[in-house]
Amino acid sequence: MKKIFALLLSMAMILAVLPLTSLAQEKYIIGVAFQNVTSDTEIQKDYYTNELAPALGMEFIFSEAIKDTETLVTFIENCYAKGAVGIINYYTAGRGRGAEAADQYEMFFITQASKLDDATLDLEYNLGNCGASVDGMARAYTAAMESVLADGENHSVLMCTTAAVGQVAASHYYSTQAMLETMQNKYNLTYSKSIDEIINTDSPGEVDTGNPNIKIFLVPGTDNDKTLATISTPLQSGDYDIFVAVSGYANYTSAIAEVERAKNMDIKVVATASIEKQTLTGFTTLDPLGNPILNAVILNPLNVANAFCAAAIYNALNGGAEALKDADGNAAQLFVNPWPCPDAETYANIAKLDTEHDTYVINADDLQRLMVTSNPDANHDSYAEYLMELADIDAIIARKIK
Amino acid sequence: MNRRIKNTLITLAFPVLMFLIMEAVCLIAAGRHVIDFSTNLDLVNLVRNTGIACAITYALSFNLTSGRLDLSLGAQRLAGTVIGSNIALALGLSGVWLLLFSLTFGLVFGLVVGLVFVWARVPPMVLGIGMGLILESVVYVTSGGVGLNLFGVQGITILSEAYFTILVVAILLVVVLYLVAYTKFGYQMRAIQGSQRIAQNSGINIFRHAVLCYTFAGGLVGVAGILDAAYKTQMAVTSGNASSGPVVSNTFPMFLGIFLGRWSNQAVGILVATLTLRIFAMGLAKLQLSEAMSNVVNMFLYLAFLVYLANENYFKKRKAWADRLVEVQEKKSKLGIPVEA
Amino acid sequence: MPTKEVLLEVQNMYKNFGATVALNNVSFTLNRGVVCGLIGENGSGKSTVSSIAAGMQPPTKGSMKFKGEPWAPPSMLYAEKHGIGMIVQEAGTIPNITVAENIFLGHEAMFKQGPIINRAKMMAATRELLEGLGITNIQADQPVRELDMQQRKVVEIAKCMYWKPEILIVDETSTALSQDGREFLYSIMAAQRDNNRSVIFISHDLDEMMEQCDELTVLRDGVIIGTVQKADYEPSLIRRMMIGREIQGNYYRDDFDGYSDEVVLKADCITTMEDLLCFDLELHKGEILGIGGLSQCGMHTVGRALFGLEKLVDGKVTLKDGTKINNTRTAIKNRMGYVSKNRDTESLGLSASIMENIASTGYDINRWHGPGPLISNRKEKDYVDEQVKELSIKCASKYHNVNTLSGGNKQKVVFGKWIAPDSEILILDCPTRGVDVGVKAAMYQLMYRMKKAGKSILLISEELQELIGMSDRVLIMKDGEVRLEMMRTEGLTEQKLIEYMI
Amino acid sequence: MTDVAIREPSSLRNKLLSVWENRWTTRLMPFVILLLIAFAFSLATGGRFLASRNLTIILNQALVVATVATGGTFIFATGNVNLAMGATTVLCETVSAMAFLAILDAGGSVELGLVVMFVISVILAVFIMGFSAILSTKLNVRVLYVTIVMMTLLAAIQQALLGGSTLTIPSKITRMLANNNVHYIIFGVFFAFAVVIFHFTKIGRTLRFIGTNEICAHQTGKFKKDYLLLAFVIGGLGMGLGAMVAIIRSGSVSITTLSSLNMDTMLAIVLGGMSVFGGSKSFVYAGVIGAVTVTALQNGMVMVGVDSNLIQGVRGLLFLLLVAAAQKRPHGLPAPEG
Repeated sequence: MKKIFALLLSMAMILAVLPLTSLAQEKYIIGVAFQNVTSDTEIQKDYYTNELAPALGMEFIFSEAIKDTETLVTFIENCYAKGAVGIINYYTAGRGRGAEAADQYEMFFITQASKLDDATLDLEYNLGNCGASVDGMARAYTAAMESVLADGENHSVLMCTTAAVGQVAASHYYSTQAMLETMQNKYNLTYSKSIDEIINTDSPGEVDTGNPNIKIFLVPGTDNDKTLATISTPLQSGDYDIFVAVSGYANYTSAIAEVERAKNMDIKVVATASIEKQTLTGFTTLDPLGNPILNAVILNPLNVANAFCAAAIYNALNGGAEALKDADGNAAQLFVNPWPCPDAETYANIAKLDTEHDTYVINADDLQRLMVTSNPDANHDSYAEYLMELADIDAIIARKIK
Repeated sequence: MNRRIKNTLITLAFPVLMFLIMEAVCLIAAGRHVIDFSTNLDLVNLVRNTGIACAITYALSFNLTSGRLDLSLGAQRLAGTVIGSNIALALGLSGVWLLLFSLTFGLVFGLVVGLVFVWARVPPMVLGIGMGLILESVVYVTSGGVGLNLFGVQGITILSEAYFTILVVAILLVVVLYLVAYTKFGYQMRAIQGSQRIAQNSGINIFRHAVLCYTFAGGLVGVAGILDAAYKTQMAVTSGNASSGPVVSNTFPMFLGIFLGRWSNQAVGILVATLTLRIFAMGLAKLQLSEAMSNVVNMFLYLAFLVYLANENYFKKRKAWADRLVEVQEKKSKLGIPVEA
Repeated sequence: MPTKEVLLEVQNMYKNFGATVALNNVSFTLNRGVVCGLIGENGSGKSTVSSIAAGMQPPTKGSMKFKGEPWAPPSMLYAEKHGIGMIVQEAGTIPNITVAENIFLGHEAMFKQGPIINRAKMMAATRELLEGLGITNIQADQPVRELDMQQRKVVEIAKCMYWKPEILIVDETSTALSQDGREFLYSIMAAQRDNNRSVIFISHDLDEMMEQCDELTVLRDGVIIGTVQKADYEPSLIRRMMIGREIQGNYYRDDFDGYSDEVVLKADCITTMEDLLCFDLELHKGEILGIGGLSQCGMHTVGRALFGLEKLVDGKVTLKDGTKINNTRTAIKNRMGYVSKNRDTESLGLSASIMENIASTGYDINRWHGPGPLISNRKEKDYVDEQVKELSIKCASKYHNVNTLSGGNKQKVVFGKWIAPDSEILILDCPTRGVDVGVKAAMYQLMYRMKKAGKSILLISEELQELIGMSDRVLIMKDGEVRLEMMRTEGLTEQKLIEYMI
Repeated sequence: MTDVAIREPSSLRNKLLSVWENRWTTRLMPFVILLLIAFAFSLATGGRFLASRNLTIILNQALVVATVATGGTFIFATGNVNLAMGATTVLCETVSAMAFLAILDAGGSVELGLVVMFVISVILAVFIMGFSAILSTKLNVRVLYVTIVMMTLLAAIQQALLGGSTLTIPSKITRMLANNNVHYIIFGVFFAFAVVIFHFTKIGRTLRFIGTNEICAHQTGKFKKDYLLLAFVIGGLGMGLGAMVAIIRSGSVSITTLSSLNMDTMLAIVLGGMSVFGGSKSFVYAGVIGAVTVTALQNGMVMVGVDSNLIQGVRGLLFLLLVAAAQKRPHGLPAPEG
C-alpha cells in the first residue's frame, strides 16, 4: 500500500511543476459577488459580459447567491486563487471583512452600498462604495408618493420596510423616512414617536398618526411566507389604499388583487424595481378594477452602478487609484441616483434602455469618459459629477432613445 | 355504525377545537378574529397554505413511514414546478396546464431520485443531500438562473382561487386515499413498513416499490410548488439545498396526521392535521407575533407532541406494573412468605 | 391403504454452506397420503432439504420431481402457488398489518375488482378460511400485533393452508406452540392425510414424531440413515440411528464430580413483568446448573433476570457478598458473563471485527497503566490473540468482520468475549444452537474445564441431550415454575425430563 | 438451519473483495480520493492549485467545517444523525459575540471580552447538545426528531436575538487573533484531544460499538443513555469551538450566517469515509479529510472556471458517487433511519 501512495504523490508533484496550460494573463480577472440570483441578475450579467468586458479588457467570474460573510471571503479567496485582481461586491453586510480580505490579497475592492464601513476606509485596495444615493432615494420616494397622493383625497399607507430596521440597508431606511415625511407634510400629521423610533420598531404594527382617517402600517422583515401572512390583516381591513414595497412587490400582488376585488377599491402600488420585463408587465397589466397593477416605481439603475464599479477598478489597475479616493485620501462613497417613474408612459421609454449596445445608459463609448487611459483627469469629482448628470432620466431618454 | 360516527367526530374535533381556542386567544389578546370573513383573503390563504402543506406532507409520508427522510423533496418541488411551468409557458399554455406540467415533471424527478436510490443503494439521508444539490443546479441551468416568473402571466389567477385549490386538495386526498388504502401499492407499503425481510420473502419487489414511493412523492411536491408559485407569481432558484427547509418542518403535520389516522386513515388524518396546524399558524400571525416567536411556539408544540407520542402507553405500563405487584402479594401470601408493608 | 402414488422424489441432492456440508447425496421419495417425519439432531440437514423443496434456497447439486414433473421452485411464493407450502421456525407474520393482509401477503392482486382491491372480499375469504380450519379466536381484521405467539403461528398455518398444498412442510413449529396449538396442528396434518395429500413434519422430539408420523426418515450429518415405518417404531433404535456415531472420547461429560455448596448467585423470589412469579434459584461455585423446558417456559427470562437484563417487579438477585444485580454493568463488574440465545442480534457486533468484539469486554482490563481511560493497544492485542489461539477460531485475520465467519466460529468469538476477562459466573442461553458438531464438542470440553476451575455456569438449553450430558443439576421449567429438580447423580434420562416439560 | 447460503466467490473476485474489505483500504480511501482531486486540479490549472498560498486558503476555508465535523464524528459514530449542528454553532457565535460586544461597551478589556466570549460559546454549545441528548434518552424521542425540532428552535431564538441586524466584531481584533493563528491552535488542540479520545480510550471504542450493535453494547455493560450524552457533549465542544473559528474568519454574524453549515458538515463526515450508520467503520479524522476535500473541490472548480451554480451540482454528484463506491453494495435496501 505504501508504495502506491508514494508513486501517486510524486506524480502529482512533477505534473504540478510542469505548467501544461499557461493561463492567458492579458485579461484582468474580476470577481462579482452577487447577493441574490434573480431575473435582474441575469440582465446585469449580460451587461458585464457583452458591454463592460470587451471595453475594459476584463473577464468576470460570477458567484452564486452569497448570504453570509464566510461565503463572501471564500469567494474572494477562490477568485484570488484564479488570479483575479478586483472584486465587485453586492453583499453589503460583509463589505468590511470583504475589503480586508481583498486588501490582504492585494485585490481592488468596491461595494454597491449606500453607507461606508468606517473601519476599513483607509485600506489601500478599498475603493469604497458606489450605491444608491440615500437622499436621491428619498427624493425619488417623495416624488412617487406625491404622484399617488396628488388627487388630494385622504390616503392610508401600508408599507413593507424589509431591512430598514437598524439601517441594515440604508436605502430602505431613507425610503421609509421619505414616505413618513411626505405623509406628515401632506396631511400635517403629528407622530407620537420620532420617525427614527417608528422605523426601528421591529414588530409589525400601526403608526400613531394623530389623525383618525389617515392610517400608516409598517411591516419589517424579509419578504417570505410570514410577512405575506402579516400584511393580510391590515390589507383586508380595506383601510389602506396605498401599498409601498422597498424591495420585492411581486409576491404581494395576488393578495392585493384579492382585496381590491372583495372591497371594490383600488390599491395603488409604489415600489423599488429594476429595469426588466417584470416592471413593464407591472405597468401594462390591469388589476381587477382596470387600473395598472403598478402605479409608481423608483428604479434602481443597476447597470449604472456596475459600470462605475468596473471603471473604478480599471482606473485603479492603471495607476488611477489615488485619484478615486475622496478629499482626505479615504475610500470614496459614490452615489447613484435612482430614477423616479410616476407612470406607465414614462416607463415605456425607460423600458427601451439597457437592451442592446446603443441603448445602454453607459455603453462602451460612454465608458471612455470614465477610463483614465482615455480621459486622464477621470477622478473622484468627475465620477460624482457624471453621476449627478445621470440623475436626470429624461435627458438620458432623449439622448439614448432616437 | 356508531364506531364510524364516533371516529369521524373525533377526527373533526381537532380542527374545530383548534379554531375555537385560537379564536378565543385572538379575540382576547388582539381583538381580531382568527379568520376575518369580510374578505375571503384569510380563507384563500388558509385553503392555499393547507393545500400546499398537505401535498408536501403526503409526499413525506410515502418515504418517511418506510424510514427514509428524503431531503431532496424541496429540490424536487423546485425542479418540478420551475422546469415544468417554464416548458408549459414556452408552449404557450397557461392556467391549469401549469399544474399538470408541474405534476408531470415532479413525477419525473421523483422517478429519477427513486432510480438512483435503487441503483446506488446509498443511505436515504446521503441520497437526499446529493440529489438535492444536483436538482437545484439543474434548475439553475435550465431556467438560466431566473427560476419561474409568472408575474403578469394571464390565466394563472385560477391557480390561487380558493375553490380551485379546494378542488385540487380534494383530488389529492382521493388519489392518496386510493393509493394507500385500495391498491396493491398501499398494502405492500404497510407490509414493508412492518418488515422488509418478510415482505421480500413473500415475493414483494421492494425495489420497484421504493421507486414508486419516490415518484408519487415527487408528483405531490410538484403540485405543492405550482400552487405556491402561482400565488406569489414567482419561484426563485435556491442553492445549498436550502429548498429542503420547508420540507423538514412538515414532519410535524405528518406525525400528527399518522396519529389522527387511527380514527380514520392516514390520508384523511394528514389532511386534518395540516388544517389544524395551519389554523394555529394563522392565529399566531393574527397575534402579530414576530416570525421568530411563532417558530419557537410551533416547535414547543411539536416537541410536546413527540414526547406524548413516545410515551403514550406510559400510564398503561405503570398500571400493568401495579397489577403485577398485586399478583406478587397474592402469591407470597399463598406461599406463606411474609409480605413486606 | 390408498394406491402408492409418488408425490415428491429427491435425487442425489447436495448442499453446502462454505465449509460445512449440509446435505450429502440425499435421495428419498414421498408418497401421497403420508405424514412423513424427518428427524435428526441440529445440523443434520433436515431443515435444509425441506427448505430446498419449498423454494427457500437452491440445492448446490441434485434434482427433484414433483408429481412426476421436474421441480426447481425459484421462490417460496412460486412453490406455495404450485403445491408445496412451508411453515418456518422464525416469526413469519408482520405485526402492524391485519391477519387477512398477512395471509394474502404478496397475493393482494387476487381481490382486484376493477381499479381497487376489494378489502371486504379479502376479509370474507379470510373468515371463510379460518372457519374452514376451525379457528375461532382470531378475527380477520385484527392487527397481528394484538395476537400472542401461539395465535401468530396459527395464522401462519392458515396462510399456508389457503393454497391447499399437496405437501405441507412443518419445520420445528411445534416447539413454539402450547398444547392446544399442537392439537390444532395435528388435526391439520391428519386432515391433509385423509384428503390423500401429504405432510413433511420436522422436529427433533422423538415421542411427538412417533405419535404423529406414518414413517420416519432419520438424518445424521446430511446423510439419510434409513426410513422406519410406523409399525416397527422402536425409540432406542431410532435414537441410536439419530446419534449413532461412536462418540470420539467423551462428547459430553462422563464424570460425576459434585460442586461446592457455596452459593455464588441467588435469585430471591424474583418477579418479572411476564413469565416469572416469585421465582427462587441458587447457583453454586463450580456447578453447571442446567435449565430445560419448552421455549415459552420462562427459562430464557431467568437467564436475562439473573444478568440484570430484565427489570424486576419484586425480589432481588444477589451475589455471594450480597451485592444486588440490577443492571448489566454491575453484573459484569462482578465478573459475570451472558451469552444470549439470539447470537447474531444480541451477542455480536456483526459489522465489527473479531478484534473489536472480543476486546469489548476488556476496556477496563487493558488500561494503559494507571486509572485513566487510555487503552494500550498492545495489551488489547494480546487479550484477543490469546482467545483466538485458545479457542482456535478459524479466521484470515482478527481484523476481519465477524459476519465473514461460520456459525461455529461466531459462537467461539462470543465465548472468547466472556472468557477473556476471566468471568466467574457464566449464563449460557442455548450456547450450541445452530453450531456444527465439532465446535459443540469443543464447547462442552471448555465448559467442563471451567467447572473444574471453580467457575459456575447456568446452562439454559432446549436440547435435553445437552442438559443430561453436561449438568450437575437439572431444573425442568413449565409456565414460569420449576416442575422438577434432578441431580446428575440420580441418572438423568430424557423420559423422566420430558414428562415434566409438556 | 439458520445459516443463509453463501455464494462461492471465485478466487480473483475473492482476492479483490478481501483487498476491498481489509481494514486499511477503507480507512485510506478518503486520502486517495483527496490526492486524486488535488492531482486532477493541479493538472488543469498548471500547478496554480498546489501553490502554497492556495493550500493555506483551502485549509482556512475548511477549518470551520473541520472543527464542527470532528465533533460531529462522535455523534455519527453512535449511528445517530444530528441536523442541528449548524444551528447550534451559529447560535453560540451570536450569543458569544453579543457578550463580547457588551463587555467592550461596558468598558471591559478586550482580553476579558475574548475569554468570556470563548467560555460562553463552549458552555452554551455543550449545554444545547447535552439537553438534546437528555431530551432524547429521558423522554425517549428519536434523536433525529429531537434535532429537527432543535434546528428550527435554535434558528428562531437567534432570530429573536438578532432580528435583521448583523453583529460585527471589530476587524482589528479578529485580525489580531488570525495573525496569532488562534484559529489553528483551537482546531489543533481540539483535534488532538478528539483523536486521543476517539481512538485510544474506552469512550471512543464504546461509541463505535454502540453504533455497531446497541443491544450487544448494552449486554456488555455499556448503556446508550450515558454514552449518547457523552457523544453529544464532545460534539457540542466541537461546535462551540467551531463558532470561535468562524468568528475569527468572518468577524460577523447574522441570521443568514453559515446557513448550509449542517449540510456541509454531514457532507464532510460522509465524504471523509464514515458510514451514516456509524459503527466500527468510524474514524475521527473523517471530518477533517471530508472538509478539506469539499473545500478543495470548490476552490479547484472556481479556478478551472466552472460556473458557481454548477459547482454545487458537481459537488452533489461526486458526493453520491464516492459514497456509493466506498460502501459494499447491500443486496437489500439500506436500513431505515427515520
